Amino acid sequence: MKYITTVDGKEYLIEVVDEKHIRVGDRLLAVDFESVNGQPVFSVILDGKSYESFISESDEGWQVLMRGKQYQITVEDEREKRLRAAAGGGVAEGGEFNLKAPMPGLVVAIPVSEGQEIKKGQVLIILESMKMQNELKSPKDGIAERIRVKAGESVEQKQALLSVK
Amino acid sequence: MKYITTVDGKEYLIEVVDEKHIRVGDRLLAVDFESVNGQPVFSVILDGKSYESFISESDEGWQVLMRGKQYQITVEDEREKRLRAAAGGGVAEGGEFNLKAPMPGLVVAIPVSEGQEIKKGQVLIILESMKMQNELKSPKDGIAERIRVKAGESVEQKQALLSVK
Amino acid sequence: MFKKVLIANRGEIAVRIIRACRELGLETVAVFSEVDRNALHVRYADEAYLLGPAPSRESYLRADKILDIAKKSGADAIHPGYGFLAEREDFAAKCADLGIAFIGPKPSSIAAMGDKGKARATVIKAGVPVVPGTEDVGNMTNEDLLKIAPTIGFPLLIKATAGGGGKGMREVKSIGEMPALLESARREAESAFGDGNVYLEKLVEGARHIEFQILADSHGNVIHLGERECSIQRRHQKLLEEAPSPFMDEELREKMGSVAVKSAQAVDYVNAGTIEFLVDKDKNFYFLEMNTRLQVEHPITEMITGVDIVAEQIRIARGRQLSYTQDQIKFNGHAIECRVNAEDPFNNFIPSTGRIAHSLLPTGPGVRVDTGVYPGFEITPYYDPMIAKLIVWGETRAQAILRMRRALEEYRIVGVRTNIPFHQTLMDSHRFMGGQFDTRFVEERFSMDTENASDPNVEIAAILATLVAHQQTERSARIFRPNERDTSNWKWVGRWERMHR
Amino acid sequence: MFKKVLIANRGEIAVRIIRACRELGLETVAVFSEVDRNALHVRYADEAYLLGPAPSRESYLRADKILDIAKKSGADAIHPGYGFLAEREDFAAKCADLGIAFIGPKPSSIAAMGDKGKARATVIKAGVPVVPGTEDVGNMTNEDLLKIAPTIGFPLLIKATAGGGGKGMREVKSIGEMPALLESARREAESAFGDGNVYLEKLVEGARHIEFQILADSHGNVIHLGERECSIQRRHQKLLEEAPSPFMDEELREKMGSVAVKSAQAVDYVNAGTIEFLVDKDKNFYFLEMNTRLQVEHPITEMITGVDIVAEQIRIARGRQLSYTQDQIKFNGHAIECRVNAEDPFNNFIPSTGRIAHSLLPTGPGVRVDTGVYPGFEITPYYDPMIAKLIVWGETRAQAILRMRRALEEYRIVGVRTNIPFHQTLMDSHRFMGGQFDTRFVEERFSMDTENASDPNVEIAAILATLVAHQQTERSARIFRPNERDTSNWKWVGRWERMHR
Repeated sequence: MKYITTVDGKEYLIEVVDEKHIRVGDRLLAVDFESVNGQPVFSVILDGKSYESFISESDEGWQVLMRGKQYQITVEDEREKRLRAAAGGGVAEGGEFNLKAPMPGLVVAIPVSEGQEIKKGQVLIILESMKMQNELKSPKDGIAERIRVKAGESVEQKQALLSVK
Repeated sequence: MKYITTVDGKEYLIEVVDEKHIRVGDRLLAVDFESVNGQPVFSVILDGKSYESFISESDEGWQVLMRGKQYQITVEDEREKRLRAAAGGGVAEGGEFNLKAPMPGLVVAIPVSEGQEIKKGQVLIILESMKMQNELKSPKDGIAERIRVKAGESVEQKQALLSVK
Repeated sequence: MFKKVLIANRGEIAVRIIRACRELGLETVAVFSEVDRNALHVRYADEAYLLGPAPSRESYLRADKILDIAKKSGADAIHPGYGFLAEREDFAAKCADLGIAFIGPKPSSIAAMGDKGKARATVIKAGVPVVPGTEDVGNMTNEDLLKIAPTIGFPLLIKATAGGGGKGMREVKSIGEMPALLESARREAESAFGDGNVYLEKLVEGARHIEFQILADSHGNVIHLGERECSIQRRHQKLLEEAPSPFMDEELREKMGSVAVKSAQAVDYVNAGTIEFLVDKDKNFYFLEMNTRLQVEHPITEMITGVDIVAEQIRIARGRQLSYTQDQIKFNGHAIECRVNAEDPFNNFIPSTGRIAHSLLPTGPGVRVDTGVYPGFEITPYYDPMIAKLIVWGETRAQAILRMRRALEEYRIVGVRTNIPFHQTLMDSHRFMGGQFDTRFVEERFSMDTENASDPNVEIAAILATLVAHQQTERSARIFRPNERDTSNWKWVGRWERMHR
Repeated sequence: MFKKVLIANRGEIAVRIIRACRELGLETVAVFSEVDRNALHVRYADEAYLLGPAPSRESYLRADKILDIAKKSGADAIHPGYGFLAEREDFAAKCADLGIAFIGPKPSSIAAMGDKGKARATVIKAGVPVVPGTEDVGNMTNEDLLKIAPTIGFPLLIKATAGGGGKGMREVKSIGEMPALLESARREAESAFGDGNVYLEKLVEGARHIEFQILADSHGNVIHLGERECSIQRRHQKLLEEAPSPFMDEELREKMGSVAVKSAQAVDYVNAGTIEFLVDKDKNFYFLEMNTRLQVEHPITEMITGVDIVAEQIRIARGRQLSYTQDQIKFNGHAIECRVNAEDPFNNFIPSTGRIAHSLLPTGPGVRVDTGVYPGFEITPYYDPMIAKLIVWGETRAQAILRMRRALEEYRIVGVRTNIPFHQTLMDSHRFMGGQFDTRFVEERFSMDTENASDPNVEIAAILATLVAHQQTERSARIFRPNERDTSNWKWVGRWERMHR
């Protein structure tokens, strides 16, 4: 199986040859790949070099945490890549921003109201979690819409809070 | 549910009253009982006192390991107790001893042969495991029978090795 | 002499105190909230009692319930740890009323140092230098503060009078932004301490935060155990501490140490306490505040002095003399502590909650971990995000940094995000290695962004992600051929579950 | 100066060595057998190479393969750890031939000390007292030995000439039982070392086993780091070590220390080594043997001296001078090490294997754990049963014992049986606390049997067993009502699996 793997805009062609070999570009590498104790922690020995990494999947692709650094990676097989190219390529930019609670917590204040004009960086909601007040800011200019929570309310992680259109 | 629990010949009458209470003899105790992380490690708070213990089941009943001591315990409900009493009581004594491998290993030597008379404490098999040679001895006098392994053979844990009748 | 100690706290510090008690042959009583039933301090204590629901004010802040439990269990001493009730004069006073030894200072010392305004006034009288700021005690209105601000000069800090740990603290660059910041500081202080009073303090630029550990017994002996460097902060929260400070010299240590001792004496201090100073680049130092309790970062002092500070606290509370004179305190080597918080350093340090699925502690020579969590334990949003302290000792600062690097790399926590990568990046920072930093360093001159261009591990990361993605694809393909039970039972059941839920 | 170190070992000692290398900025190469793919040393090293199947002689004893891997990976140094190839003269010599630095002594020193007969002869020449025994070198027949035995006197010990760690050692009380014991000693020695030669030694009664740690550089400097008390043994296997020895006084330490240094000098020793002595109740001491390698119990010496012995080994192998002179070695406090073995102390200490399901390490002040295992790792029957070393430091011996008690109580390992309860019982023993023991103590005057009559925890144990039994009964009753999915998914799948297998 061949994959096109992208990190920070740079593409790597990686072919999984068999259980013990991969090809990166035109180099064939011996690979010994294990998950540690059924956890999303992976130990890999690549031509004798030993690496260990925490790997998780998110909406944006794969996150690889290794030796104190985090890499945001997309992996596509050839078919997916062709399909995406046919569809015109590129992820939709702009559009609506849906603020979700990044952690469970208590809504302390909502310093904006529906229909209000919002500047990029403006505080939308103050959420208290682990004794800290966290200011959740808007990543874009727009209009505040669909405020779904009230001050004093407890929210779950990933709960929709409001939108900026 | 009422239980008769025996440790070293001493009986305790223990009633599980409900999820939060037990009665030991005639004392009612508040109990908060949890397994730790789904493991056979149990945390119990008994009228405020906190205990933690590793508990496993064996052929002879329950083994409770707590604060560096191990207790061998049998737990019977009233019906079981009555049945055992009706059956004449007491566990069968004497009889045949079936030597099973206490751990995986390599049979180094079998210094006895079938039909041979065995004294209590006599070495039946020498088993090598973890770089140590372990002498497996007979707990009783008798005759060696059904030797199922040969020197040089690898054995699994609990594999039947031989019997003393 | 008391025999049974109630620990009015949770987490790693409760575990730390239970350990000290156990090593001294004292019985221990834990208290816990509903979400902490399986916490380590409950498992390790001799006795454990439920306080109430998860929120602190319904559990760990319920002084009344805690005192009831002390009476019920026969505890004749209480150790408050840090946070929660540790610096509450009324709680210490109630303990005294009930004949329970409070393992900490006298209520009057807590009162004198607890209100930051009063504390400043007290030490000024004793001749200790302070940062310029509002000298008035509490209850100042926003109008008062806005009027005084220009006389102190900008930038300045709004600080909670009842404060600590950076809560209710705001930095003000100009008068224009001050009203909004006063609002938010008061709101946070109110929520954290039940007291919205704030005061102003000049912001000393390029300053280091250096503190001195004090021990004082009830026989009038006061000693200091040297300094801790605490300038590595983010949002006024300490992230890393080290001892000794790379900025310190013997002369300054002696001068600041004796001022620290003098500050403690000014309030008749007994037990362990910490005097915090700001030190500017010219080595002028200013009293900042006194923490009248055990400090989070006490272990680094223990590592370089060999003094068990919690054991010494208990000794003092039992009315005994200090085990050491000032002359007997010798400093050996260098210690660093990294606070491991459940937060995502790649995502603006937002708190992370969840169940710890797997954990592997760094161990070996010169490494100590103080923690209250373990695999299977749930990190909830109710309390402080600090889940562990990783402490190392080395013969020199360079050796300690190298050791911390290898310990951070070994530490695995799966289930919540942690700031371990932040500490790893910090350990690789040339400025940190060179000791060139102040309290603004992390926020202003430090970045988690890595330059991938020169990073040889980018390709490795790409390969790893590809292997995991490939494995996932293979697995989902196999789900539809369940008869091929070619893998372990466990995996098979896992697949079965995925199919049927 | 080498830059990449191959660690020709596994388990906790491989991890220990990797840590030292990493802290010195050296690259590391691990080697592993098929069952050790997921071992910690493989996970922590920079590189890792498969040696072969599980049995040692097909993996960790394959000197040829290890040297090939060194060449392939570009490793320019090899650390052998202890056991396996650590005391093999031929291996050290081959490293030298290939230009690979062997982090250990010269082949000639290994040879001189490795054969116990030669070693005795060598140190006798240097004026060091030895235990009376056969002076002849190897190859003695059973007839020879049976003839000489009465001249040495009973009880005596049969020992393997190539031996170490109590393997191939037998105690003989009378001439009658000697032939059978010679047989079994030779068999075990043959199996452990590939050499069935044995010799005889008088058994010193009431003896303590005390050893001195030596460091020697290639510039002729030789120092000792004081003694370790190793009398707590079972079947000649050390179980617990402490430093300093409670039996030692300053005068004896100086005398034995200088004899230890002399013994090392007698074989031109370079690198770390240990001189083992027997000391009788009148403080007469006899040279027993020299271990020409890093010792399992080296951490207790590190704890009381602050010297990182593995780092010092590497420094020496790089041709540098020792970091310390004898005068700079100061002893501070007391350290104890408990060897945690996978064996059942309640069932004649039989080895226990299995997968570590859960583990909770003791941490906090003064505690160090050196281990190579973690939750999810499988303990196999192929290697040594030691899975961890628990080391504590205290200001005094009493404090160290109390700390060890609390650390042992905190330590949880689920999945294999361990001898932790043995150590707990030992820590409660009055004789141990009083320092009144010799090498026979564990076997002759110590018992795991508890007197339940006076044990307040019997009733608690009964209650706990009842609660678990009750829970099990309730659960099995519920299996037949699977529609009530009232518990977690995970539990439900577990039950589903039980029903269908």
